[in-house]
Amino acid sequence: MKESIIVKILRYQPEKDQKPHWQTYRLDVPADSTILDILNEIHWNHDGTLAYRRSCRSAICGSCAMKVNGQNVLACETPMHKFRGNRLKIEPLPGFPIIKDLVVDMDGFFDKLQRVKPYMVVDKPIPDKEFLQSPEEFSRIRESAYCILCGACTSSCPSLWANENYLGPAALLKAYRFIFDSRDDGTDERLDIINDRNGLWRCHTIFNCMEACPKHIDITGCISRLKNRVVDNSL
Amino acid sequence: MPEKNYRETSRRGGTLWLLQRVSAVVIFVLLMIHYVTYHFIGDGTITYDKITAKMASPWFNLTQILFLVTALFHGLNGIWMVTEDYIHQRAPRLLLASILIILGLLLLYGGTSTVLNAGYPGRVSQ
Amino acid sequence: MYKRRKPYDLSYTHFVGSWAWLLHRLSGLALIFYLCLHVWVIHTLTLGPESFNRLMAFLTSPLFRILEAGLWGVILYHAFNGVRVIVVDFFGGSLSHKKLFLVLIAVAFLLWAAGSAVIIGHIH
Amino acid sequence: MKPEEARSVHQIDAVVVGAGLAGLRAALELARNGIEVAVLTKVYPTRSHSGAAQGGIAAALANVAEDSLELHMFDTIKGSDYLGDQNVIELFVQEARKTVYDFEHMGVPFSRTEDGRINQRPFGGHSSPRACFSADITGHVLLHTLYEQCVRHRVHFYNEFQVVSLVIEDHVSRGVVAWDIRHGGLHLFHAKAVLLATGGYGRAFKITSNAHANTGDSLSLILEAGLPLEDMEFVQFHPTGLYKHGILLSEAARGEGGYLLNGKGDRFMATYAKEKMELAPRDLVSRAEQTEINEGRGVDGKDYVCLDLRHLGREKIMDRLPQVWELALNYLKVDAIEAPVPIQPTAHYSMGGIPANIHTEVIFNASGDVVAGLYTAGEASCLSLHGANRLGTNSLQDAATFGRLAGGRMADFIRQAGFSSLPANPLDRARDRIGHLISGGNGRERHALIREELQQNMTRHAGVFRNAEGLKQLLQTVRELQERYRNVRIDDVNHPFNLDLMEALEVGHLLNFSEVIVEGALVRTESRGAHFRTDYPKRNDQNWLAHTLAWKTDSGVHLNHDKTVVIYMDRFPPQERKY
Repeated sequence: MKESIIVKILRYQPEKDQKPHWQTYRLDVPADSTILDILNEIHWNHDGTLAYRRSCRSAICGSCAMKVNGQNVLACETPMHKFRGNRLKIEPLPGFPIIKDLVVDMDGFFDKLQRVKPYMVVDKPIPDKEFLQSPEEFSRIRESAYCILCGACTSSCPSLWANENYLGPAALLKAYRFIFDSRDDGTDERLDIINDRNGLWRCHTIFNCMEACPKHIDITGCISRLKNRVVDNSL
Repeated sequence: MPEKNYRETSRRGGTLWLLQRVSAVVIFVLLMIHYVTYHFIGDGTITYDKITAKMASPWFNLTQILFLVTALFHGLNGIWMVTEDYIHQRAPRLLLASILIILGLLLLYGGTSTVLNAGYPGRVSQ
Repeated sequence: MYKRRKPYDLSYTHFVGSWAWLLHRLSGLALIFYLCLHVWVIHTLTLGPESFNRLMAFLTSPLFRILEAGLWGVILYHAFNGVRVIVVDFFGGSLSHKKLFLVLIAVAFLLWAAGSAVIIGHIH
Repeated sequence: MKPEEARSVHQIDAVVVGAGLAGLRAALELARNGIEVAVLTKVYPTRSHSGAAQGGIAAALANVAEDSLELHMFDTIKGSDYLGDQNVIELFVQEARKTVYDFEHMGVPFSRTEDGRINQRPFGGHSSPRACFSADITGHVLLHTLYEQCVRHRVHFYNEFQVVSLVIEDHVSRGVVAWDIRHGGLHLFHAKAVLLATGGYGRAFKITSNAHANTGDSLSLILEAGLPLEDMEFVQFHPTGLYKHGILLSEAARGEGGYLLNGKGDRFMATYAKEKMELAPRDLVSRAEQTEINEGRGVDGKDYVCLDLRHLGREKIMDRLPQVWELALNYLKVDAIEAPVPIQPTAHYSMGGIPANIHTEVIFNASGDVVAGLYTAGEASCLSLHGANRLGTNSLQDAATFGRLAGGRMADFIRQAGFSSLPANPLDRARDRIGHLISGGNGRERHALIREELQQNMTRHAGVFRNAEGLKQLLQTVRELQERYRNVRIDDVNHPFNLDLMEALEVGHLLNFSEVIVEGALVRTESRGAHFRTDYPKRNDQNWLAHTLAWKTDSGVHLNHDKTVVIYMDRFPPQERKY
């Protein structure tokens, strides 16, 4: 069963456009199409010049985050029927520079991630087998390990829009992932890094990140725990 | 690997964040008391005599000054937090911080002097 | 590369959290402005009863009573959303922040209605 | 800029193509050895499809039940239907534990037992709970942890670089040529050692669990370089692909106790594998499902059966299988807590690939002569660890372990080798290919349509069940599509982020090696592991206990079955495979 839809896409072709502009496509697609299915349909059968990122199409690789009808989603897991009226408005992630069409520059995003020492630091001797960690200790970091680095959260944050140097929710969540890992020895240094004008304190509990997160991670909760940890440490 | 330094080291963030919340709680309590006593009990008119009568109590004055201090801090720090989001250069930030501090001191002086001077009926000419 | 410069993306659908935050900021700015006025007005106490009472008579006119009811609303919003922020920050309320918002704003609304009734009732 | 000149030439000790588990693990090993290494990836490292692996990574840690290396080895050999090289399998099981502990020390968040050790769950074909896991995101956490460690060890990442040709002359690897997707333009990487770790090629099929990026690029490039591929006819179909989408529902769903139901509501696996039931190996379960569907016992007479998790209860589903639950809900609107989930077999894993010896060195003939400086690991490779069928959770282990070993081997090689000289015009091939696609000429064909046709035909004729007639027809189709591909014209003629160009290149690769898959399947007149011929339903050890090597020549595919399988006759002689 097919349905007619109207799709507006923010296009930007660096070799000919001064700035982005809207282009409208009208097409018939199966009723159970996802946003990615629709982009593929346009790209494969109508307009090969459309550029976007995609890979796994099962919501785990994090390539296809974009803004659809006013909110950041993963195109691959979002059915068009999430939005009423068969009208779609698709834009690249806000807050990031546009490379082409729906493809944004993620370098700054990954760069910020690297600022928080996103790897386990171990000072203690390495055992022959595994480090022991209780199920409770594991469950503290489990949710934060689900992050797929799609950028939907950081891009949705008004603090980032206002200040491009803000670390953003994804990097803070990554810091959380290690700070609350019972095996890690780099906590103090990491806390010191995020205790910064462009770090923790730009989070104003706006919750856009949690609305955008395709993995439904309690990002704001994690950041709040980080704030308390920093304050506890300095008291 | 691109090495851009995003850091603007300032360890005041946590202190200001915590004080903003502590002051909020203080203000919440004082303000509710203030509203009940001034606006909801009685006929709603506020006169010189009523106020100066209350100001005879040093305890009352203390709460008024506490309220003034916390509210000024909370409000001006609030402005500071908002502008920190949008103003990123050092110079305008310093300027703004100075303005906020001077404004705070002026208001603190004005408010405190009101409370202290108006609190003694003897000083008021009949 | 095209770099977009927007300090706030108005087209980003507003969710409960971002509305709450936006209104919190706006109400906060309004309140600090009011606080300045308030300190200035109360300062007339030092000028003696006549000028103070004259000013008070002016400020208790019906128009100002209505403004006062509005002020009471702004204060309640800022205060009760502030409670929500504190619950999120210190009591693990992040997952129930929307419910919290509804409940607290409902309470604030009731208080506003009751308070405003008293304030408007003072109009003679 | 015109593609005629290279945008830049990089000279670097080691180049790793592909940033999945194998590629990153090798890069990390190289970096730990102090070797400068460049990782080229079509996507971003954390977007690689290793991250989609859910269930676990196999290692006989014996943390929750008794286990041994011998048992892991036997399970893998039996799973491979005796086509796996037993010396490789032996090395694999020996190194597996070290690989897992090393991961744990790097910070991988594993699910834990009550006493704080790495938790393990049962998996298809394994006779002991051997799958070390992290909820149902095992691949994801391994991939991210490796990326983190690579960042820490200053690995040079070239993100969104698509390799367009290999520079190999006189059986010596000299580097690779890659297209910078983001800016456009060719880059020449002159390297002492190159690792090909580009993963699988599930995108040759219509119903597949694989990502859009899984187009087996390096396999096609190997063929072009005049080198052979091995055992390409063995493609694993995973039993639990989400109906119509093919998206993978982890085998962990069955490991945790999920049932498979046919249209009548029966647990049909009782007919096919009485003892192991749902936990029989994947080839067997997929065939069972397909048989149920073909014989009209699919649900509502349609082409699917169901995965039933309801009896596990909400708590267990949400704790152990949250991703499975969410995928079913998002794509099929089925709440797995309350209803069975429609599933069908989906193309999942390629056992075959680039032939390599036990040291991950690429070989170019049946006697095992190596291409100097060229290595391969992970799904792209065929060390013949998995033989004719892979066991679940052995793939993450394969990629990680042989990635690690490849890195070490490359480091040793690099220390004693110099840079081999480049040929006169190393860019020619890449430049021609891209120039041809971008200028287009008078072509009218759309690559997407060609790919679609290829995928549908591959799924139909080279899927779970195969026969001579279908395969011959398919071969014809593939050749016709190859003809049509010559006239492909792309819409986008600009250089920055040209998705159209990327996809056109990929379709060319798919067509290139699909012919090898089909030809290999047609010639192998037996059924073994994942390769099932309805016209030859029995395994035939007498004639076919041998690896397939396949070259592309001007006159078509050239096959050779001289490469023997390494079997320890005294320990693991071939026997009938029953579960």
